[in-house]
Amino acid sequence: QIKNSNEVNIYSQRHYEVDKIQYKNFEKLTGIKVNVIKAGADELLERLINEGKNSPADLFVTVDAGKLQKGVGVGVFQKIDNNIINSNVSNDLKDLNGYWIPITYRARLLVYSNDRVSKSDLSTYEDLANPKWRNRLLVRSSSNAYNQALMSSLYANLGKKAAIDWSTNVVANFARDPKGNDRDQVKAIAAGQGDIAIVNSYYIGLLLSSEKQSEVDAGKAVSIFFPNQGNNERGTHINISGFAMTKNAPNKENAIKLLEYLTGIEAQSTYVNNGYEYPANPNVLPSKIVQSWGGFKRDTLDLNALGFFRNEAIKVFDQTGWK
Amino acid sequence: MVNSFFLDTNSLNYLIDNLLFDYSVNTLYLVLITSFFSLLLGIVPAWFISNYKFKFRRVIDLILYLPLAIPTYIMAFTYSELLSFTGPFKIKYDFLQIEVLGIILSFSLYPYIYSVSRISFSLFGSRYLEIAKNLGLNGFQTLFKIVLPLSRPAIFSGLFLVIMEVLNEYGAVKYFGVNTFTIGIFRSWNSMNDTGAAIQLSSILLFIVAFLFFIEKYFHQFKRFSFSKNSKINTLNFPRKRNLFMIYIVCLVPIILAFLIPIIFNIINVFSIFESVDLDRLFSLTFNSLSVSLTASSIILILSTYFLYNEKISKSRIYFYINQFISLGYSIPGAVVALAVIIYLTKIDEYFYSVNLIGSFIIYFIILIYAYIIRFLAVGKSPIKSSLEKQPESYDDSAKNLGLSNFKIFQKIYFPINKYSFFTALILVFIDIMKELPIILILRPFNFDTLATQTYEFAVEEMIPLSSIYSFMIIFICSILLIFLKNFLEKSDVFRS
Amino acid sequence: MYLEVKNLVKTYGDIPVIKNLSFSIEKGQLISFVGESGSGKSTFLKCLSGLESVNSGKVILNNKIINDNNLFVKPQRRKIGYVFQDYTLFPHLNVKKNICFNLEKKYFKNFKDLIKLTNLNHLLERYPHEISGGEQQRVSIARSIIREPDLLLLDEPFSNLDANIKYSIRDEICKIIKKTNTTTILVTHDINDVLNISDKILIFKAGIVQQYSDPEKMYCEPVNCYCAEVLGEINKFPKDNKIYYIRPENLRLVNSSSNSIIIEKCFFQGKSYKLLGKYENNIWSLYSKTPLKINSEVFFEYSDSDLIYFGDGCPKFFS
Amino acid sequence: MYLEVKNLVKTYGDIPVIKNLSFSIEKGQLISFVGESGSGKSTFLKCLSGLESVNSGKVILNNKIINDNNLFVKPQRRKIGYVFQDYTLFPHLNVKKNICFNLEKKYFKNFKDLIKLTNLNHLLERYPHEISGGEQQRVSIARSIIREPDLLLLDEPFSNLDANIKYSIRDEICKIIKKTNTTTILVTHDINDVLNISDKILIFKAGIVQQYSDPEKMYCEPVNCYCAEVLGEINKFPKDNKIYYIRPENLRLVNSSSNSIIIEKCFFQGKSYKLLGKYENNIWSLYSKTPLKINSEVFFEYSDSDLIYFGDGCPKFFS
Ligand SMILES: Nc1ncnc2c1ncn2[C@@H]1O[C@H](COP(=O)(O)OP(=O)(O)OP(=O)(O)O)[C@@H](O)[C@H]1O
Ligand SMILES: Nc1ncnc2c1ncn2[C@@H]1O[C@H](COP(=O)(O)OP(=O)(O)OP(=O)(O)O)[C@@H](O)[C@H]1O
Ligand SMILES: [Mg+2]
Ligand SMILES: [Mg+2]
Repeated sequence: QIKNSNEVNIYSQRHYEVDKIQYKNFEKLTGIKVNVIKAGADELLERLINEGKNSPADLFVTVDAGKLQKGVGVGVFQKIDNNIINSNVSNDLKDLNGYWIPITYRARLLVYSNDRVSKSDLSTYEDLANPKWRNRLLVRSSSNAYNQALMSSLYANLGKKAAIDWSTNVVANFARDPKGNDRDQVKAIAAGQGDIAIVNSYYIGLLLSSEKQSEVDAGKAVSIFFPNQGNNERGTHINISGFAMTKNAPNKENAIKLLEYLTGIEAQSTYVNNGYEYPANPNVLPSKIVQSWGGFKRDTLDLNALGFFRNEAIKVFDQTGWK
Repeated sequence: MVNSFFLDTNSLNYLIDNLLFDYSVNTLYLVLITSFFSLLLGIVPAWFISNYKFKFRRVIDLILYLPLAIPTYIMAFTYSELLSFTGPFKIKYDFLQIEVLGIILSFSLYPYIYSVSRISFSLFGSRYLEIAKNLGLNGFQTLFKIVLPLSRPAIFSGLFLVIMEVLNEYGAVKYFGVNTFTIGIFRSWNSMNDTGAAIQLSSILLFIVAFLFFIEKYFHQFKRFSFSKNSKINTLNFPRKRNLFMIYIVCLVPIILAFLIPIIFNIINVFSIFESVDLDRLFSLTFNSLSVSLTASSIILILSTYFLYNEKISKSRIYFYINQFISLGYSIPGAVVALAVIIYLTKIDEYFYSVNLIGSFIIYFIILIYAYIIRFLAVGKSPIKSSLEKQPESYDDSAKNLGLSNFKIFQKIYFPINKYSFFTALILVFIDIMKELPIILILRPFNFDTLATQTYEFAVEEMIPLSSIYSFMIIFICSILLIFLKNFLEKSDVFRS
Repeated sequence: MYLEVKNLVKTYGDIPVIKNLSFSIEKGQLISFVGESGSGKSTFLKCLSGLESVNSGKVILNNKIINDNNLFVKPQRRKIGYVFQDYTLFPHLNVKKNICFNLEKKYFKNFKDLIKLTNLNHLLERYPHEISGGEQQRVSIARSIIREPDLLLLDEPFSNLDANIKYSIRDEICKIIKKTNTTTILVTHDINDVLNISDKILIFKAGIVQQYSDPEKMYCEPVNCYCAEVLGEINKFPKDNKIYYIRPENLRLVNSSSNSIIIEKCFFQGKSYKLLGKYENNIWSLYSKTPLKINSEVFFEYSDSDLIYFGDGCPKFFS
Repeated sequence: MYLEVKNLVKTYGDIPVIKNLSFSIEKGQLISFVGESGSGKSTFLKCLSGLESVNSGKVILNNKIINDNNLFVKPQRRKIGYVFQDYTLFPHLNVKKNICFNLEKKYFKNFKDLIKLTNLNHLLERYPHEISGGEQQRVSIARSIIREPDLLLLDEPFSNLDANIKYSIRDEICKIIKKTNTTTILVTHDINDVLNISDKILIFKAGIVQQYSDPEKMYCEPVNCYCAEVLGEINKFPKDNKIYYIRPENLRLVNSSSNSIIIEKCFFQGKSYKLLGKYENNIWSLYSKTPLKINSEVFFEYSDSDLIYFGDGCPKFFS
């Protein structure tokens, strides 16, 4: 394997425009060229596994801690232990085992119709099982990784039986069969098909800043609610975007440099200003729109649990008929 | 791949116990709906275009191929947008999911049927139609009793492509929340981390398809048609006023629903983001797309021609079986093909990976093309096959008797006569690869983006407008190529419409 | 008048094929349509059946106009049986299904007899590419006769059949035609068929009808030398500064006479030997019971009543 | 021996078509291959040209084995001219290009003569679908003759041609064949052609050769009644408890004799009238110069030397 000191190779599940900007800035700063292949997390992991020690990849980045855990499980990553990086990111977002580095995170929260729901009706994820939401709840299909992560967190926090009961009742509350993406759930509220929905935080930002008036209207028709914020409650479910270093990374130093850069103040500001994610670096504030939603308490569950319990979560979905 | 097939996988048992039935029922239903509408949208216009002369016939003919260039997930997004509350009609009604999905899928898939039907209908000479008329069959009876039975193998091969596409469909199906077999495959792979189960599921799929395939062939082989010499041209008639109206309606329905609406939707989106388009990037993506598609589709054209021509002229059955076998690649989900290729190649030669970036670029480019060949040979074969089988055996008997080598027979007889189908095959494969997704995502070299990947990246982040310029570019390039080849063909084709 | 064709004109692009065709047929008659290869016989049949459009003219079948300048009855409605010259069969149907294709129930009763007549019994399950040329032709004949058409068009229906089966089919078809009183137009190159079975003969050349009358009249009193030649060999006989014609069978070979011919060729023809020789610069045919040596001289007699005279124009008329 | 076929066997699946075929041809001879429709004539020609594989047997052309159990010379290498029964032309080439298709330079010199012979001059630029059946057939003939093949196979080459052009082409082909000394196998149903131009006749039935000899011998001394029937009409003549056969032309009509026939039918045939009548339960044919009334009685004489006797088995041999 020829080591090429001027490069760093990334397998990326993230394909946002902001990433391009970050890598360009990094290149300007250090002269290290960033090469990227973008595809689904599982496909990339599979490619890593099969390429084995011949893999050209240095870093793997995904938007789901569960996938990082999966990679750790099959042994394709190595630990990262670097002071700068460690000091850059919030402690509660870090991997306890030191395999992966979070760079941003997003919350899976509730949105509700401004007209038909009052904020006081909302409280926790668990409360979504309440029959008062019958035919009012909107959510996308269980094939979606964000829903799977949410269910994993519930499973980890509450246990199997509670998860099944919850899912059963939630399915009973569905306003329609799951379909569409997160934006569509918000639009459906606007259309009056349902009253509350489970969505990712940054989609609201995207809707509100859309070029289309109709989408902005839809975004304005709903409000955001962070569940499980009460005193003895665990906080809102979050998930991270994070990097891991491959076991045989050919350009390890460059990779470390990149991670140092990406968790630093400058790059973290770039992330938040070009999207609606929350920064992993506690010293950086989210974007204006995101700030306007207010702060919230994060679920402090070990994010690896999102991977550990993924299988069980799927079974819960299937068993309870969440399509 | 093979090894993992024998792994004991818990989740497979789990899947079979809990979901397989649901998956199968959904899949079957979706396949039925899509097939029905694809046949309807493909055959009927092809029949009119092949038989009647009317204004705008050539333009309509051209446009009828183009919906193939619109990826199914774009089609799905477009229609769900149109039919949603935030769409122009502010529709509050929640449409049936699976039925609507089936129809929408048929919008992008019917060109497979249209293209083979066109070839088939314009190839068997007017003699059969004359006899049918003389024996008292009216237009519709002729269609059902003569034209369709004679085109059955051709249409079946188009239908095969449609069915395979539905079986492999992921984006649109997931978006519509319909749990099909492929969703099951990805679920067990992506979510349950069980590659073994995924492979077993797709093997089951493969076996079912292969089984259906061989059943059809088995019944079919007794009826291997041998067309009589079809030197009679199939003349175009002027339709009567009443029929003309119907013809326009029938041709315009797919054009409006499957092409105009999505393309207008697309163009509106393009305008809304036009200032932010990075033209340099657009051109480099276009160049990448073109280089992949042209390379792969040319190779596929050559290979499928080679195998089919050999089947045609050799009286042994070997090529027949080879051809059946290589078509099966189309029934394997693209992602599985891609991974299989990686596994296979890494096992063969580690040298592949021990080179620098440019080397690995070339190697991955080759791997990519290789995967495309495995997957899309069936698409290339379908039109060629339906054309070759219309040629009576007496052509190659005569040619052999006149001393032509097999290659020359191809060059001087079969190529000129079947030219139209070769170009159709090229177009179909080209378009398919232009918009292809899972394989290019996994197998592409570093920093290699194409129009399709860029479209997908925006689309998957629910930023359809931003993706529109790239999907528009795909359609645009396909149209240009289509117009170019069609003109070229029509100039040089003297003996057939 | 059962079938009446009036001033029919048909061109392919600029090429006139039928310049002006008018004739009529009584119900139940069998007409032979005779003409050179490429003279437009098949084209005419196609026009009759409605498969080719005519440029102008009128076709009346059974007192109903089926084609004129305003009206065009679709081929599907004409109920005209047509055996095509290339006897195309549907490749996806076996022999039986080809014959019974789109057949009304009431005609199934004819099936058995026709199969027997055309000797196709052992082939019913075969597909067209699995049977011989003559067998295909027979299937094609059976297919059009089984549905008892109002008008039957036969375009070289026997061209690929051996003599035995041909005679039996031909005679049988004649019987069927007479029994069912089916009007028939037969296109054939076999003069034997023409003379044997037709009620009337139509000789067609250069886009127009040359002669239309019954076989004996046609043979014995042809209107021009073309018609004379079509129905059998004829020798050109210059005499008294006029050009007469005489049929070879009217020349009697004798031991000596004032007329003699030097033999140039001698063919065995079964029933007799055919001699070719020169008589005043014209090649003549003659028949002889016995073979004769080449270059030997033969003498012949004739009776003046057998001489045919067309006027002076004819020999140049068609060359 | 120029062409030698030894023990050739050909089956389609289970159906035997050629059971055992052996014969040989001298260089330059023209052989007529005669048999019923569906008897396997075309199949045999296809086997010779290599387009169908044989089950077993040996074919030797010009002292070179071209087909036996071990060897199979590709059809492309055989240089055998073949006019197919369905005269297939290439649809994308015009007449001229069809004829000159894959033609070596040295044969272009034949082009003009052949075009004139086949009378295709005005059609050279037309495509196959724009010419008539007979014209297509002529193109097909020209295409195979132009390249001066080692062996010429003609499968019903004249079936769609009118008498005039047929005779001129036939005689011209004969001339060419004789001049170039081309060995030829002709499949035809026209007995006139067979008797006129062939050096030898091969009669084929039920998968085997029935008789193989020259025309006169075949006509006058057929080995069995099938062969006798093929070459011309023959009447069954029971006499002295034996069954004899006699050709109709050997029956002389006389004013009175001990042999008489009641006329049942009378056809005009140009040269003569053909009579059908009953003689001791057998339908007989006779020829007469004049027409005779139906149900009238005619008397005939014959000479014993014209009686043909095949032994007792024959009448039942083929029914
Ligand atoms: N589609 C066409 N375009 C132009 N010319 C044509 C077309 N079809 C036939 N012809 C010409 O019209 C003439 C008559 O053709 P037709 O088939 O009627 O002849 P035919 O009398 O049936 O001859 P044959 O006895 O050879 O079958 C021929 O000279 C032929 O070349
Ligand atoms: N592909 C085939 N499969 C099965 N049987 C066939 C096939 N081709 C021909 N036959 C049969 O073989 C026999 C001989 O066919 P062939 O074409 O050689 O006859 P032929 O002597 O040329 O007859 P014709 O004078 O009618 O053309 C026929 O009975 C036919 O039905
Ligand atoms: Mg004709
Ligand atoms: Mg034959």
